[in-house]
Amino acid sequence: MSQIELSVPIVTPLAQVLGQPFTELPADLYIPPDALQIFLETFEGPLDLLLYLIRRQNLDVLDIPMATLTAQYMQYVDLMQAHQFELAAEYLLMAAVLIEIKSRLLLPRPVVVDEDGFDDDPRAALVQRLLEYEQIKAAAYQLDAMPVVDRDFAWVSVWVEQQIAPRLPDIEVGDLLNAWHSLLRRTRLNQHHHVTAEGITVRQRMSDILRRLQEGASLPFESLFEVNAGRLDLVLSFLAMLELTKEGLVSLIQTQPYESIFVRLAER
Amino acid sequence: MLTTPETAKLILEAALLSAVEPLSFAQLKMVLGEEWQNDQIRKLLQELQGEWANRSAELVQLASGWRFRTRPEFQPWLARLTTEKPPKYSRATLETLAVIVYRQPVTRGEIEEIRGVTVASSIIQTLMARGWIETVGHREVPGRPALLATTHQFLDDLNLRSLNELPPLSELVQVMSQESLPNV
Amino acid sequence: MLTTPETAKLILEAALLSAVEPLSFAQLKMVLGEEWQNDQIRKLLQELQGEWANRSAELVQLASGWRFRTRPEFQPWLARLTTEKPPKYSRATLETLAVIVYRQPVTRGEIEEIRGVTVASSIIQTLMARGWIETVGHREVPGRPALLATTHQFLDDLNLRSLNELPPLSELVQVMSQESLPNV
Repeated sequence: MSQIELSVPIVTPLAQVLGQPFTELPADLYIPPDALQIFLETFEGPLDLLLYLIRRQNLDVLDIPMATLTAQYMQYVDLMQAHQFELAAEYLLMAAVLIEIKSRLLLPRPVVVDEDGFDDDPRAALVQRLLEYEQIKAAAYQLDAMPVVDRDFAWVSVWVEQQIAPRLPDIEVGDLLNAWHSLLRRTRLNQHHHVTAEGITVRQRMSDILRRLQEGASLPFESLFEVNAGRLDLVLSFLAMLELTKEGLVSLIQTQPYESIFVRLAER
Repeated sequence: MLTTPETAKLILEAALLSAVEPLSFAQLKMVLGEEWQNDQIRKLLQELQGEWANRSAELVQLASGWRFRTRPEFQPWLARLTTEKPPKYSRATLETLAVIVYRQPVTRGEIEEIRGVTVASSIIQTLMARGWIETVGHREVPGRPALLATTHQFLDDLNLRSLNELPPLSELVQVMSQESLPNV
Repeated sequence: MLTTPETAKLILEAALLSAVEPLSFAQLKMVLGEEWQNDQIRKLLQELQGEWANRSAELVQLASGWRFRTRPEFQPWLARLTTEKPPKYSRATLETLAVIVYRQPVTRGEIEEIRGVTVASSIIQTLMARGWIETVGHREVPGRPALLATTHQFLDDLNLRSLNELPPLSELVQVMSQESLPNV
């Protein structure tokens, strides 16, 4: 153990001390493989082992008897070393740390109080780490005890009936206007297409009249007017009728003057 | 584990609510345990079905087993969650529709004249299948081309009472001349 | 579409029952439509929670939204349906997770410092694959080590709204009983 450099600061990454001194371990010690296996699964590293030793003997973490602890710790490390246990390197670093603390405690030291008013105890950093690690251990235990999805409960996921009809595009009035705009813009460039601004309602009425005429052969002229709908509506129907006649879509038939006028679809 | 029928029903409900596949009767029996008779399980399932009547989901028996599914009438709301964009009609379809709206009754040839391009049969078919346009007559010229017009359903689907509610063309032309309109 | 509060509640229920992810408040609002006020929606959610009390599932509020989950007491029965056992994490994995939970954002080196041992890559990979941790940045020191933090999914999977719901570390120091450890 004396090969370990004692000045290694506690907080440096452990890998830095994975030095050559530990590559050749004594091979003459025997540990039953199962025991080592249990050991491996039991402790999560040197801090865990230290905590175990401290707690097992009801030692005060804040006033660790370094000699006792170091001696016990070394017994375990010797066991591990014997089996060329991969984690031994980390355990060896801790051994170095413990020995360093122990030796510093042995040295006569002046009573130095640092800026925070704390006694400069060589054990302070180790104690800090042990307490922090203990908290994390408790947190891990706590996390494991919490209900976790799939282990302790399941998400509800109810099947949604597939929509039978495919989703159809929706349009808005704006889409229609835009289409018409772009159309007009194009047709303005081709002036020979005569697109006039015309009452859309007349066109709609024209469609309605055609729809009705499809049902019967010919209808009385008056029957195509909704008398109670108001004057505007009458004018609308009249204009639609004129336009239909002009476009040759309907024929107006009057057999004798002052007789009823009949409307029917135009025939050739 | 000893369970009351009430707890057993809750267990079945939990299993069915969380299952991603329909659960077969054998699976439901496995969940409850062998001490439950088929008759009892069937009774519990029927009771569950009854309890879920008029709720947001229903317990249905399918070929492969039992499962909860949301009621179809809520589908329109659930569909709002799907991130996929709703399909859109092509510009050609929209323009064809616009011509029919503003120039009805109109033949396909007349639409082509206004648009300056051929109108594909598929466009007319799409709009007819949607129930938005229909044939209201024929122009008595060679070939007797169909006269196309918009339907009541078109007005309903666009939430219009009548085409009146569309801005008159004269206004459109004015707006157009300002050249501020977006290109479709 | 005009809906009564009762229908709106059923719609919310249908959406939440069928969702494969927690639904955020914004999504729930989207489902119901803009005409529903936040207050009204919150009230409906509370009512739903109340109606589901003592049922097989419960409506819970998680980090990323609302979701139904089966009650833990029914899990022993539900577990009979799956042959695969949920993952049981080693102490090393749980401790690594605990460090990330309480010290995030944290580098692997810092985790190793606290635990006093090397953290195997497989542990980090396991937690990443579960979707519980992720890289949220890099510490600007040589090697630019990744800074690890927990995800929303971690909170969701543990049925938490935020990390605040976890007990503070200081309260956790409770001597772990190691009586069962073997003497080596």
